[in-house]
Amino acid sequence: MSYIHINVSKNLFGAQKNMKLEMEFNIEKNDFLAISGESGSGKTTLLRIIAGLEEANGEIRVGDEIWLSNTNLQTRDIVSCGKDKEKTRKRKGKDKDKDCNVFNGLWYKNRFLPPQKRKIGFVFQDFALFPNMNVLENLLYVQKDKKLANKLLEMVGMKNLSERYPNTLSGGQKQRIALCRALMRKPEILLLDEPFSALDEKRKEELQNEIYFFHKEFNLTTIMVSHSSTEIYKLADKMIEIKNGKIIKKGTPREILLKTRGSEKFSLKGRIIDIINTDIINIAVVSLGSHIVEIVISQKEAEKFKKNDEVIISTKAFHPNIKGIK
Amino acid sequence: MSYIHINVSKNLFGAQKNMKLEMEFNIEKNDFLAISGESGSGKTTLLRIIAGLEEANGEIRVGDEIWLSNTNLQTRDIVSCGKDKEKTRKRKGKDKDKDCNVFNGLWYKNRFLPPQKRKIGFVFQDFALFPNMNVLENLLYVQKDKKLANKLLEMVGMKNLSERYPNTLSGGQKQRIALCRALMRKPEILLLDEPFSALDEKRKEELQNEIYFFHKEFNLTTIMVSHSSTEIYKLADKMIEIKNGKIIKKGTPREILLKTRGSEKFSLKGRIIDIINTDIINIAVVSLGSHIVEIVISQKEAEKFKKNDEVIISTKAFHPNIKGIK
Amino acid sequence: AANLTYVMPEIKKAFNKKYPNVKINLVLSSSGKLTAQILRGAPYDVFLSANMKYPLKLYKAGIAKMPPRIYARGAICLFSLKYKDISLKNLDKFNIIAISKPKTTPYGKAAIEAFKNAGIYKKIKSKLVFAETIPAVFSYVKSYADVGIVAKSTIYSKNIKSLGTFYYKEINPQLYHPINQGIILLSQKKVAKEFYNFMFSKKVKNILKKYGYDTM
Amino acid sequence: MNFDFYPFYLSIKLAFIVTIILLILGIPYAWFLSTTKSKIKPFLESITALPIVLPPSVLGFYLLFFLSPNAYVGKIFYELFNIKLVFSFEGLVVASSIYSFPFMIQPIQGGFESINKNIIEASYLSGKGKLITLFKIILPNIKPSLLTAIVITFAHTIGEFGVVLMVGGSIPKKTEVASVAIYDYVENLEYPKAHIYSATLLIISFLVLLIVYYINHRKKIKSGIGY
Amino acid sequence: MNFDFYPFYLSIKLAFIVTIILLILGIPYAWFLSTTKSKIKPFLESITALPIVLPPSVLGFYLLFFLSPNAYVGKIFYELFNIKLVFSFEGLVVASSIYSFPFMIQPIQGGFESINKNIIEASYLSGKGKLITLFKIILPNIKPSLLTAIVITFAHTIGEFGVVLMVGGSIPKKTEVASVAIYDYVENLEYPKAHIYSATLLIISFLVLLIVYYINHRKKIKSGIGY
Ligand SMILES: Nc1ncnc2c1ncn2[C@@H]1O[C@H](COP(=O)(O)OP(=O)(O)OP(=O)(O)O)[C@@H](O)[C@H]1O
Ligand SMILES: Nc1ncnc2c1ncn2[C@@H]1O[C@H](COP(=O)(O)OP(=O)(O)OP(=O)(O)O)[C@@H](O)[C@H]1O
Ligand SMILES: [Mg+2]
Ligand SMILES: [Mg+2]
Repeated sequence: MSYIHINVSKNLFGAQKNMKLEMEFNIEKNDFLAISGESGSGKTTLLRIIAGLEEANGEIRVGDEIWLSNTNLQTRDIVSCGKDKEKTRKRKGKDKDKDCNVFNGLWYKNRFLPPQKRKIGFVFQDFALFPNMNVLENLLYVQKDKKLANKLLEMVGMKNLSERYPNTLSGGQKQRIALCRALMRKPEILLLDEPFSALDEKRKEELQNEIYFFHKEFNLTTIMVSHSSTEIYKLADKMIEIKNGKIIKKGTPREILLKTRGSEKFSLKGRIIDIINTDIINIAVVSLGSHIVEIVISQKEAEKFKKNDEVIISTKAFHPNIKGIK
Repeated sequence: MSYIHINVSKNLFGAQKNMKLEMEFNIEKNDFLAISGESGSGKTTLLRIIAGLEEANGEIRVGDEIWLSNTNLQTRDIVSCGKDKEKTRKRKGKDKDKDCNVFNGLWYKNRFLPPQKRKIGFVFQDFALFPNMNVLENLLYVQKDKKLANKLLEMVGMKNLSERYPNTLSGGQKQRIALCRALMRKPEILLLDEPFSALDEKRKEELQNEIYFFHKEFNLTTIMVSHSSTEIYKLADKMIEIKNGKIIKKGTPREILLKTRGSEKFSLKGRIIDIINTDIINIAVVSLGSHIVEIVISQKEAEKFKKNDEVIISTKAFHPNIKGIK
Repeated sequence: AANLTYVMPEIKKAFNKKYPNVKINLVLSSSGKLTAQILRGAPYDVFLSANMKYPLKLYKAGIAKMPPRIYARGAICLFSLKYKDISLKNLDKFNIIAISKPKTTPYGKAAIEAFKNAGIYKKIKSKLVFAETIPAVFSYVKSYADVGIVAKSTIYSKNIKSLGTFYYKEINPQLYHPINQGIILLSQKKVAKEFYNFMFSKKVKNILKKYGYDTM
Repeated sequence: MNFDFYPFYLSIKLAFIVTIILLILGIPYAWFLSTTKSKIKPFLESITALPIVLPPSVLGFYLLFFLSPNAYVGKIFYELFNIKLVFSFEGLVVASSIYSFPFMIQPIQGGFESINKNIIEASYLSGKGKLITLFKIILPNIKPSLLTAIVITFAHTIGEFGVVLMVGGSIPKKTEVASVAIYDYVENLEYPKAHIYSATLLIISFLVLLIVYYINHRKKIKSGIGY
Repeated sequence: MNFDFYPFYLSIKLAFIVTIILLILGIPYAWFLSTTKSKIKPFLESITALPIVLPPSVLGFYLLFFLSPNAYVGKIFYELFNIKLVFSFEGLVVASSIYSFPFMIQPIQGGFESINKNIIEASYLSGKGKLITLFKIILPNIKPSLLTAIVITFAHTIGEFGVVLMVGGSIPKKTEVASVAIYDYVENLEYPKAHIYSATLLIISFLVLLIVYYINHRKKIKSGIGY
């Protein structure tokens, strides 16, 4: 039995008329699952359903706790739910026990564990810091553990800012505090919604390492929404890609992301962003992800390619040279 | 004379105690200037000063308009500013004419053009959509030009969502609307604060192209805060890198970003994220920006390298093979 | 003054019988308020008060040409909805006794005088609750007070029937100073004068008597 | 029983006019209070709340002094506009406006202070000046506070009584508003009539409020705000 | 001149107790109103505003009946707690609480409706239940509205007069609050005394408000909220 079992559905307003989010998947303990997919495909909503912030139909089971159970009952099961239970949907937040409710005219068996009882840390896409508390207070609100708070602040390079109020922080600084706050709860499950989007590359890399460390150290099960393949490959063991509320790819990052897999050639997909013609040579400036390289090309090639062409760059040599930097 | 001249200073709370933002630079008409720098270095603040949302000392001149002039007067200049002008700082927002004020005990000559008179489009890091208006109304608020609004919505793939309210949009959807709203003003100067951070890579690329097109088509002068070198190289003609409120690099993206410039070897900096040992071969998985490649390495190399090492990948061949994709 | 609330409509009717074309507006309010208003130019023609203090003040302020005159003398009586057997003597048996404020209303002042002169004030002092006006005393009695001291005139009003059965007992007039009610003419309008004079006519005197006022 | 509807008409007219006037005066003043960084802000805020602290009749008494044509303020009005501010409907409007001022200011100021400053900046950067920003962005986004201010002011002006009685003098068809009429019936021991008038006042007010709240409820569901 | 400070003491005590009681009752009720999606919400909102619509003396008149131990409500109180709700300080507290109820509810509800829902969710996900979230996150973040509610309720209870006069019976040292005392002086044409008492009431209230606003002002500057 998997650690987390998720099978949920919910009607959303999608970009193309109405869209139904429908997902079923399992997560093992200590997995690092990445979720990618285009904007508006339902990533944030999925995290929110898992956290219990959003209503949904279906089931979420974590370990042997039922977090959500909202399954359509057969007519014969209704017996135990009197007519007077019609309003139990409102009470959902409180009742752990078996209950029934009506949703879209159908009867449902109902269990719902409120968010505050789910052992999760959540980093919101828009941070959601408490404006009435300074940075340190934001962390200590979760748990009165000053040592941990200071350690986390140190880790994200914000020790000096612990007395500042969120309103006076920059975007990236807010994001880092949001991350710290989620970790303060020492959660079993960590939900990250694009946790590095507002950070510069150096800081991003540092934090990714720290998150990975945390994930391992505290045996977390982590679910991260991310748009960056490197990030995903680097951190995640599993990934799903979603589109219009449905899972379209499922597997390990290697399976999904590695485009050169199996090829013996070292090759990279890139895009020409400039072609410079000097008197002597022609240079193609090619973007490879976040890298930009200049490649000397022949006159013939210079005529063939134009800006914005997608290209594959490879070498015939079997062994590309790989050299350590100090 | 440059189109835009900026020479401003402002005291900020930095990450390390107090930090003074001090910058002087020029922008030519139709330049696309990128600003990069680590989190909290003052990028957003700079844009806000240019937009007139934040007070600062110094000067901003655009074309032949003075947007901000707040320079310390010599004692002999004070003559024209009576004691009763002590409070003119409060009136700054209104007065276009020469005025005087006291700041930190010194007299300043004061001109301040209010934000609404500056011909700029601004995409906020946190979007700042109007929650009381739906998507279309958000755009039409800026200008009653339904045709342009629909064109922009089409361009960002959100035509179907034009009647939705911001509260019901996903992060990336909000960001796209914020971009459209900034363009609705047909600004002369476009200020973008990490305008693609919440977007998936496909959408990001599409929008980058559109922005570039807009920039050219409407002869905009654009200033973009960005963390991504590719983005910067692709879009910008000039860039500055800032740190602790000061400019530390200034130049073209080629000068600053191209790390292999001048080298005849094709080489890329990367980081080993995994080393896989099979019975037969050893494979290093290397992250090169947003790319991930597998490179077969020798047993000896496999022993030498470990995860997280920074490496340079290069080939001895003079010409890497470059091949078009369809 | 508020105690005139019940008698005025009838006087108005009588006046209109004599002068059918004159329209009278009754403004019923506390004397203090009305005095303040008149001092500030309220467009009132005739002011009837429950005592002489307020009209005198107006006269001294030069608002009126003629000094005020007494048009009636009021009397007070004990009033209850629950207890038949009420008198000053057994007043200390009750828990709550409502009177109008002695400071601002002549009827309340008279009540205190009567208590003192009857030698029961000390005993009942702690049982007193104070109403703003005479009608409020009725409200108090209707809700929770056992006994109230009210203007005798109100007992004769027809509206009092809305309270159901009630009991009352007059208080010996010797126990308090007479409650002189003053009238003062404020404007020089002909009708105002006519009304002012009408207040001293036989007819009005009869009406006032009917309502338990003493007229000279 | 003859039922006179006129006092109700006067009450509603008064409440309506006062609410409008206070909206017009209150919005800029509340905006000023919420944005000023001046040290005198707490003073102004405290003074603003003071009219409620005095008992209405007492306030009415002082207003009577200040507004009567013998006094300075009343004189100016009288000479400039030929309006007497005591014992007239205009007087009621001025007096009620003064008394209800804090009820309008405070909730609006509260709303202004909790609005997200970013959307105001975004409006300026959309090329809109302060006035358009106020009407199109700021006020719609503080609707709960605005509604509170309007409802409290309206309801309170309907129920107000001490000030009105003092300054207005309950002249039928002119200053005898419903609250004064009901008070008179109670004073007159005409309880059944008082009950009927009270019930009428309550029902009318209830319906007005219900309509306001219902429209608000519908709008909110539509825009997804607050859910 | 003999100056009696007792009525002021009673006024402030009354306003203080009423404000506390209404805070305790008002916060959950306002929270319920602001979160319910039920269709009866507009009804409840309208009913909540009704106590202000009746003239205070008239409301006082009705309360006098409902609260007296002869009547249902008063009886329950009397039998359960042995508290008489008319002609007693406790009665003033109950009556004023009823009258001032809308002044407390409405601003708080307005605040609740404009709070950013994200921070509430963030609090739940920090493992905190509804109660802690309410006190540590929600209330501190609607401070301007809360302040409005408290100030209006407090000031209004100080100035309240019709209800208090009717239900209390202006018994010295028990129910004769400052507003009633001042009213009596005005009634009695003792203007100089009325002026002094009014001035005292205004000054005390002004100081109380000034302290509240000043503390609020300082805090706000510190946290950078609202600037
Ligand atoms: N309102 C404010 N008051 C005081 N200091 C502020 C305020 N806003 C930002 N700062 C501080 O000024 C510095 C620069 O902030 P800014 O928002 O310009 O950074 P940034 O370069 O945009 O960073 P990021 O990439 O994280 O968005 C930061 O250290 C920040 O803490
Ligand atoms: N409160 C809401 N009510 C109705 N529809 C919503 C609501 N919030 C989001 N949606 C819609 O549901 C869809 C999925 O939204 P979601 O926020 O999950 O997207 P996402 O995958 O996180 O996108 P992004 O990468 O842009 O953040 C979107 O089309 C969005 O418009
Ligand atoms: Mg999202
Ligand atoms: Mg920034």
